[in-house]
Amino acid sequence: MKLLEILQNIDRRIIYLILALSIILPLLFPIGFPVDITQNTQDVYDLVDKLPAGSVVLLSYDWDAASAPELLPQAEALTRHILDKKLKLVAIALWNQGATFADRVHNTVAPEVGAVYGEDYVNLGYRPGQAVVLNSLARDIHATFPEDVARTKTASIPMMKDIRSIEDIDLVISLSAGDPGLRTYIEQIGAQYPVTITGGVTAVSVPGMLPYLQSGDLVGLLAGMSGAAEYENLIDRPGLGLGGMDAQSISHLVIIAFILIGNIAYLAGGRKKK
Amino acid sequence: METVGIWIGALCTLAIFSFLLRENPFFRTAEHLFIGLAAGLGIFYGYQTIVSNAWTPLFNPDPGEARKWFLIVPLVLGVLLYTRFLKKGKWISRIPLGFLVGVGSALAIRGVIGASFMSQIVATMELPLWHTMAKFKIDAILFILGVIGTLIYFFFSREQKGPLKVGASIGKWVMMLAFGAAFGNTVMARMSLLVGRIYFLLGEWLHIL
Amino acid sequence: MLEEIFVVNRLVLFGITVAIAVIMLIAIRRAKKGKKYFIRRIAGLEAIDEAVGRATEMGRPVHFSPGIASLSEETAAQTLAGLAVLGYVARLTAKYDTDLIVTNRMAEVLPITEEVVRQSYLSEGKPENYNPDNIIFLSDEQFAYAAGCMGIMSREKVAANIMMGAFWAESLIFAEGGFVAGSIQVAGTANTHQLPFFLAACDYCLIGEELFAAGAYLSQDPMQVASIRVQDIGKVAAVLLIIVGTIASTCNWPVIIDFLAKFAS
Amino acid sequence: MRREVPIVVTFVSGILFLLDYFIKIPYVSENVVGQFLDWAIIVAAFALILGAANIFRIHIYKIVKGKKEWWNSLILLVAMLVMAVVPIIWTQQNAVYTFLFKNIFENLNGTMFALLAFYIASAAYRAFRVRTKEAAVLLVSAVVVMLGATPIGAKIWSGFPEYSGWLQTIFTTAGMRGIMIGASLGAIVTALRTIFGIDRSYFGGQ
Repeated sequence: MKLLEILQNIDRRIIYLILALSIILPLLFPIGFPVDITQNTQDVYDLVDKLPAGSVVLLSYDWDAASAPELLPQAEALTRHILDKKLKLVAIALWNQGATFADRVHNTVAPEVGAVYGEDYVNLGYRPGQAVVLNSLARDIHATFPEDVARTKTASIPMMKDIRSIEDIDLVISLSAGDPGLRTYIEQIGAQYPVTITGGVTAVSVPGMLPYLQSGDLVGLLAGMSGAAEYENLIDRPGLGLGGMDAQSISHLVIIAFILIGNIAYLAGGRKKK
Repeated sequence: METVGIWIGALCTLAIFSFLLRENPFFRTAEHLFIGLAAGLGIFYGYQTIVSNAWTPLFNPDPGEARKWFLIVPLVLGVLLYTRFLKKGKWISRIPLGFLVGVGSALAIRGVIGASFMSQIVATMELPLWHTMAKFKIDAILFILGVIGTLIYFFFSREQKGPLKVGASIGKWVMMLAFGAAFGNTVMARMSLLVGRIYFLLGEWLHIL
Repeated sequence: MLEEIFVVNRLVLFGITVAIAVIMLIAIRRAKKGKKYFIRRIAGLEAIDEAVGRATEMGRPVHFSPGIASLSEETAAQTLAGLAVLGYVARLTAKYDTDLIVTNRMAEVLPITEEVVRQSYLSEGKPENYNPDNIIFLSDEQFAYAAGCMGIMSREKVAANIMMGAFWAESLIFAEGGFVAGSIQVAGTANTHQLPFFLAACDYCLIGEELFAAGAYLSQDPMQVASIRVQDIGKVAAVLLIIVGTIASTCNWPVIIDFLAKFAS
Repeated sequence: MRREVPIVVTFVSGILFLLDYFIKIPYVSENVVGQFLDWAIIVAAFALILGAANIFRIHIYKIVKGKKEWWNSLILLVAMLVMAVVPIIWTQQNAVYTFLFKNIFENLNGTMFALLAFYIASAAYRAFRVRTKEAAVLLVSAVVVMLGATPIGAKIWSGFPEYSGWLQTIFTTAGMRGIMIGASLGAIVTALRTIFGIDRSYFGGQ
């Protein structure tokens, strides 16, 4: 009974410490668990991979700094794949911080694959209005985004000459941490226009997206950090996502252990009467 | 400059983490700083949009572009939003607000009715009863019962008795399984955030990674 | 002919929208004229009775939070439902002479919570027991509010912790704080992503629309009651459609699916 | 007048956008609707600044009155001003803006939510109990999904990813779909109430 009592009364700070260690140690001493590719990630990869060179992809940054550990690696992996395949990339944002992250991803990836701003990719930035923005850009991208983030006229950007409305876009990818985001794209763009919609979300949002996957309104889905890790595997460029997976494994075990310990003590200690 | 930035970042991170021990002045200052910066971003993007989407096409159109006179309307509407700070003219701010809310409500219906309502019903009824969706032959039956049960759980116009009670009970257990999965996913998401923070502290700041 | 006026593939959706609008307008009109629509009592309200009862037995206070949303966001409906539940809780605490502490995060919600609680005490005939000092505005910052609540729960040894409204990330902090203080916890929110934590840490939890139904049941506001009725009709239609459609699909009878593919896609 | 005008504006703009989706209205669908969308973006931009204006008002008041910890309000306002003015003058690619965003803003925002990892850990240990049958089912399903989602789960038992996938494909999807259909009806009803001017909570309960 002594052990049970101790187990029942571990200090909050010790719990915090154990959790921190369960993430720090695997980062310091990587174990290298193999990452399996799930079908949803494979579907996203195939969609991008099968597009012929010169096709236009709209990549929407619908997240903030709080979700960067999950969605930044996804954005990097996708951008690398898109530019590598010589597709045209149009980045926009439905969350205002997204526009800054788009710049950052472009600055990292573009020089490596030799992509040129204005010819291969462009960052049109953020506009407020949520669903309004999507309906507006579907009709006329140039009127919705008259300037890019550097205040160059959209009309004067070479690649944008032929990209004027949703008809000119071959694939929509929304990386989203909530609303407005992937769901807004499915409801406002997918329901109205024939373009295929795919995306990546934080793990929290995954359950809410599953019905759309089953109904076919959404094709493929990257799920949080593990989705990013799988995509990095597929394009053969290990990055932040893969690096974090060992820590994920161990910290999950720790959480499960906490639930078990708490409940064993609870059940053995006699449940309190209701 | 980069080192300075990383040190500032580390201090910010630690100030927020200090909340774990107790609420304290450092945390409060950091929280205020955060709200200030976020509000600043809002001002910037609001301004940027007004200039690029309204002011320039109205007052400085490119040579060869037609001047878009109509854009005077949203500019006026936008300014009217600020009458809410007046004592007397407060109600005027409800006119532009009404415009936004009207358009927003209509777009909400347009979006929801197709993809989130009808399409979800159709995708359920398309399934034949005897059909393997993931693993077993009875998957489709379980699935359809799950959807119907959940709907019955949220049916409030009758007492839950007889078949309604059975249906609601199926719905309840299916939702518990669903929320369990949601729980697991949320743990994953939060751990990812912590991984991100520890990457920053140990890698970029202390260089031990 | 049809093609010239209507977007043909959305014809059924148009019909549904019109039907919902018409039924809703009729239902609201009738409710305003005094028609009583039946809404069943949500089981969670019994859990609230039990929680307040236990607090009374132990002679310790009840804590109530109406969520952290304001009244001018999309989530305002949840706050309103939470306030309706607050009225119910306050009537119970007035009846049993138990202390009730209400914390607020939104300054604009504060006067409304004060009014709701005062009215409840008045209707129970105990206006003198209403203590305005127990309706507390903590902070408009999310985590500062959460920290303040935790402090109150442990200092005042709250015996029942009732949380009804829109909650976000702080739900976890609350639920744990209440559990550690040894309270019975009843929660309710329509923010689906927070429900798992409430379900795991609370004794009873109103799931999603149950919160709205509880609010409508308690307030008997014609607009809310009528809306619940309209949604229920919609749900019955959805269930029937699924059943008929599934039978048709199983029998390889594609008429319905083909019809919907043509007029509702 | 004060009551009617806003309600009429809401009704007209709402009905117009709703009908435009279902009916081809000559001239209006091609020209007016697109125009209104452009307008809405601009008004939304003003509304974005409105939020900041509100914060500005509250904190100016705190500073002027010398309220408790007024210096925090001062820090807030300075941060707000710098974060707004710098990119307005030099665009978001300016070095000062990037510095503030990357080093201060991102770290504050990221850490705020990373706190939750710790809270989950401590709640897992102290609060998540199999108090009811419902909670038991929920926690078992949670554990299966957690093990299914991480590489280590597959190492322990190859069934974890499989059953986690099955659980999510069937039950999570079914449950979420039921909730989604119900919530959609709720959203439609709420939106219709707003358009018809029956529900005025958007105007601050007046």
